[in-house]
Amino acid sequence: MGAYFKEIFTGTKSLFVGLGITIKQMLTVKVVTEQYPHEAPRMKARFRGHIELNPNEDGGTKCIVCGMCQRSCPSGCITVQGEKREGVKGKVLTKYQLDFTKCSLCGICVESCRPGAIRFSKDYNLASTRKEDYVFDLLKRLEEMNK
Amino acid sequence: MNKAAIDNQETFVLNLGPQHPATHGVLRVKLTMDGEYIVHAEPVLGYIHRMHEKMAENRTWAQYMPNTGRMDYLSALSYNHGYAAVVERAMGIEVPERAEYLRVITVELNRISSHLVWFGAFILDLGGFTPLLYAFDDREKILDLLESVTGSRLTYCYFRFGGVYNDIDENFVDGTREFIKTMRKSIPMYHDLVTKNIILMKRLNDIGPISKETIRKYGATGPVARGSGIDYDVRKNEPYSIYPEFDFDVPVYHEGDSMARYMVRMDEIEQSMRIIEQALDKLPDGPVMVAKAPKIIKPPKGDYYQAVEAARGSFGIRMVSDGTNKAYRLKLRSPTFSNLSLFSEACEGMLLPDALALMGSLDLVIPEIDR
Amino acid sequence: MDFAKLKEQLRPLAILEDVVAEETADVEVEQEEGAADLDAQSVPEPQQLPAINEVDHQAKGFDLDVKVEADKVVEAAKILDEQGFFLEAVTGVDWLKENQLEVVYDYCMWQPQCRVVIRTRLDRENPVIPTISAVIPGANWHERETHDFFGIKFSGHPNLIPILLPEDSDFHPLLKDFKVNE
Amino acid sequence: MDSELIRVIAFLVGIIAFAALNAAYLVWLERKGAAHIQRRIGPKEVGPFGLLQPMVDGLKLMSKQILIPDGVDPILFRLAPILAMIPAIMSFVTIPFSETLAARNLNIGLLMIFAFASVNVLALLLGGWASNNKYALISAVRSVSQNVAYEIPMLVTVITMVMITGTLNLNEIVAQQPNISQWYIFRFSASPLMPVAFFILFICSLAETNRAPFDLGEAESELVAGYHTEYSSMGFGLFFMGEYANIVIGCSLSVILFLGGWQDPFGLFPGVWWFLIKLYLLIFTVIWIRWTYPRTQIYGLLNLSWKILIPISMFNLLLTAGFLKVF
Repeated sequence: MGAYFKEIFTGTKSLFVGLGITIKQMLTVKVVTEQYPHEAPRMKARFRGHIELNPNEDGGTKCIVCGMCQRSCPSGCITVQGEKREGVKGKVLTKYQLDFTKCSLCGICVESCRPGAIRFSKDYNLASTRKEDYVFDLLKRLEEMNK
Repeated sequence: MNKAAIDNQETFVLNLGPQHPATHGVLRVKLTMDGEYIVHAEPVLGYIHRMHEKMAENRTWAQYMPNTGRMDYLSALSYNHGYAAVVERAMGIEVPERAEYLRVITVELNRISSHLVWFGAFILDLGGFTPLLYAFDDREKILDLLESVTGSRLTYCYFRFGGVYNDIDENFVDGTREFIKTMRKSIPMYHDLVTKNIILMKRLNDIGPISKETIRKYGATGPVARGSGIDYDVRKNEPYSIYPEFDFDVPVYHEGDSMARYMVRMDEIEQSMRIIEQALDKLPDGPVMVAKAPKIIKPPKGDYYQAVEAARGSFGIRMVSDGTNKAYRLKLRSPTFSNLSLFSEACEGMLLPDALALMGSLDLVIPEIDR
Repeated sequence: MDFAKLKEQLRPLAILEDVVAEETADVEVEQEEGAADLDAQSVPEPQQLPAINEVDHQAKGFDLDVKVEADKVVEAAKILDEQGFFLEAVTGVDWLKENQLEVVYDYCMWQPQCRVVIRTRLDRENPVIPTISAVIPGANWHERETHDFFGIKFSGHPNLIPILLPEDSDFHPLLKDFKVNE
Repeated sequence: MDSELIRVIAFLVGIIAFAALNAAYLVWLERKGAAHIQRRIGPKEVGPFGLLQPMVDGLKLMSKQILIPDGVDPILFRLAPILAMIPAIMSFVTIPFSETLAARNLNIGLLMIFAFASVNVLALLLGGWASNNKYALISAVRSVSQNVAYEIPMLVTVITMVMITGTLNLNEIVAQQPNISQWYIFRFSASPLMPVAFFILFICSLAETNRAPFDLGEAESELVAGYHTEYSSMGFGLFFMGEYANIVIGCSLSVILFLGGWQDPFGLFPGVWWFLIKLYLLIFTVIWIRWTYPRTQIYGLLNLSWKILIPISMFNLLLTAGFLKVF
C-alpha cells in the first residue's frame, strides 16, 4: 500500500518536472532552427561540394590531363579528355565532365590530383527536375567563373 | 504463444512496413497477431540491399572507402574505421599517433551523435515528439564540428589507409570542449524530462526482457548485449587503435529489458565524452598521415579480421585478399543484422506497442542490416 | 575458457593437411612437402597434421583457424557453443580456380577475447552443408544470407528463402562468375 | 418569426462557426506551442505569425477529393466523421460562455453533455470498423476500451460535484463560484480532495478526447493514423474538428465545474472573457502536455483508470457524502 501511494506521488512529481522542463525550454531557449530561404547557411571551409576546376593565376586550368581523378573515382563519374597541341608541353584539357548523379562526394579525386587542378565548390543549393542538369561541364564553369 | 488461436484461425496478419513510422526505414515485419498480442513475428529484410560486398570486389581498396560509410548513415566513422583498420592490419601500416587520436575523437563524437538520434527516435516511437528535437539540436553541434573537419555531415569518409585526410584546428578543439560542456548540461535534462518520467518508466521497465543466453545464441552485441548484463565492448575486450590509453567504463545493466538498453546508451554518451576529453588533453603533435603511405594498396594474400565497436555493436570485417588491388572477398558483419534476428523470438506474446518499444530499443539502422 | 582444452576438443574435427612450413619451419616438413604433393590420396603421413592453427591475433585478427570437413561443422558448433562462444557471422568465399566454395564460420567469445574461425570447403557444383541453426539459432539468418549470395544449400535449414535478395531471385551475386551489369 | 427561433438559429450558426474556427486556430496554437517548446518557430509564412495558415489548410482539405477505398462499408464510412462532429456541436448548446451567452440554459445540461460525450466513441468505432483496415480496427478497439474505462472515474467525479452543487444546471454551478476562494477546486469545506477531483476530471477528459498521452487510438508510430487512416479530405477534417471541439468541451467542463466559469476570480467583472481566458489556458495545458510526454501503453492506461483514478474518485465520493452529512 505504501508503495502504491509512493508511486502515485513520485509519478505525479515526475510528470510535473517534465512539464516544467518543456515550459522552460519554450520561454528561455531561443529558436535554433535556420530560416532557410531567408537566411542562407554558410558553408564550412572544408565543405565537400561537387568538384570544380581550380583556376591558376591567369584563369586557366592547372589540369595536365593525367587522368588520375578519372581512374580514382569509385563511381566513374569523371570524364577527362585532352589533346596534344603544338607548342604546348603535355596535353591540353578539352573536356572535363562530372556526372553529378553518380558522384558520392567522397573527395578521392581531389586528393589524387597532384597538380591541384580540382577543388570542392561551395554549391549546396542544387535542385532541378531534369537529370541532364547534373552533368556538369567543368571547363565551361571555369570560363564562366573567369568572366 | 496461443496455439489454439492459430488453429482456430483467430489470428490475422499485420504487415508492419516496409513503409511504417516505427520501422525507421524500409523494414517489413510480418506479424501474426492474436488481437493485439503478437503470436509470431517475421522480419523481412532486403528492401535497400545494395550488395556492398560485391562492390568491394569491383573497386580498388581505396575506392571502397566511401561505401563503408554508407552502410550505417548514423555512425559512418566507425565503419570507416573498421575498414581502414583491417587494411592497415593486412598491410602492416603503422598509423601515426596523432591520426589515431583524431580517429578516436571523431569516432566517439560520431557515436554520441548516433546515440542522440537513437534517443530521439526511440522516444518518438513511444509517442513523445519533443525529445527528438532537443536531441537533434545537440546532434547538430556535432555535425557542425565534424563538418568543419571532414567536409561533410553524414558520410564522412575521413579516414585513409595510414591516417586521416585532414588535420584538425584550434576551432575544432575549442568547439568540442564547448560541446561537451553543453552536452553535460543536456543529459540531466534528458533524464528529468524522459528517463524519470513515470509514463516512460512504465513503458520500458520489464518490457522485452532478453536473457543472456538469447543474446549469445543470436550473437547480439553492443548496447543490446550490455543491457543484458554482458560486459562486452570491443574497445575494451579486443582493443584496437589507441583505446587502451583511455580510462573509460563500459556501462552494463543486468535487467535485460528495454530500460536497460536505454540506460546503457545514455551512459555511453557520458563515457564517450570522457574519452574525447582525455584525447583532447593528450593530443600529440605530429603528422596525421603515415610518412611513406603506400601508393598502391595491395594487401598480401590471406584473410584478416577486424572488429570495431560501432554505435550499434561489434562491426566486423573479414577480408580475403589475393594480393591484387581489389578485394577477393570482403565480408561485412553488421551488428544490427544479428541484433534484429533475436527480435522474432523476443517479441512473441507481446503487445504490439511493447514490441515496437523493443524494436526501437534494438536501435535499428536498416541500410546497415541490408548492406 | 581453456584455450588448450578447446584446441584438443577441436583437433579431432580438423581435416588432415600438409603442413606448410611457417613458424614451425622444420627441415623435415620441407622435405615432406614434395612427397605429399605427389600422393595426396595416400595414407596420411605423420607430417600431415590436423589443420588447426593458432594465429597471431595482432597480425590476422583472430586466434584459431580450424579447417574441417563439411559434415563436422555441426559438431564444431556444438563444442564452441558449449564453451560459450557466440556466432559472429557465417559467410562464404568463392574459389573459382579450385572449383570450390569455402564456408567460413566466425565465432567469438566475450571474455576472454578469443576468435575462432571454422572453415570448410565444398564442391562448387553441389554445395550442400548441414545447417547449424538447430544448435545456434542466430545462424539462421546468416545461413540464409550465405545461401543468397553463394547458393550454398544448408540442409535441414527450416526456412531457406532469400533474406536480402528479392524473394524470387535465382542468382547468387557473390559467385565469381556472376556478371555485374554496370 | 418568434424571437426564440431566431435565437436558436443564431446560436446554431454561431456554434458551428465557433467550432470550426476554434478547431482551425487550435491547430495553429498547437503548432505554434509545439514549435516553441521544441525550439522552433512553427508556421510563419502565411500571414503575420502564420495566422492565415489554418485557413489555407482548411481550404486545402476542402478542395481535396474524398477518397472512398475499395472494400469499405460505404454507409458507415461516410457516417462516422459526421457522427464525430455532431455530438461535439450538440454539447456546445448548453455551455454557458457567460451569464447570458448560452444557446440553451438546460436544467440537465451536465447530463446532456455526458450523454453526447458517450456517443463520440461510436464515431471512432464506426470509422475504424468501416475502414476495412487492420490498423484502423485495432485503433477503434483500443479507443473503445479506453473510453469505457475513463467514463467511470469521470462520472463518479461529476456525481461528486453534483452532490456538492445540488444542480445539473451549468449556469447555476458557475453562479455558485463568484470568486477565487469559492471556486470548487479550492472548496475544501466540501471535501479536502477537491483539487484531486479536478485533476481526475482533467485527466479523464484528456483520455476521453484521445489526447496525448492517452492517444492510443491514433498512435502514429504504431497505427499510422489509427481510425482515420483511410480518411481523406473533409472526412479527415471532420474527425479533426471533432477532436478539437471535444477538447474545448472537456476543458469547458473543467472550467465550469471547478474554475468558476465566466466568473471573475476577484468577483469584479464577470464575463465571457474570463471564461475564454480560463478555457484557453487549460487548452494550452493540454497542448503542453501533449508535447511533453510519451504515450501511455494500454495496460498503463487501464491500470491508471481502474487502480488509481476509480478508487480515488470513489473515495472522494464517500468523503464528500460524509462531509455533506456532517456539515
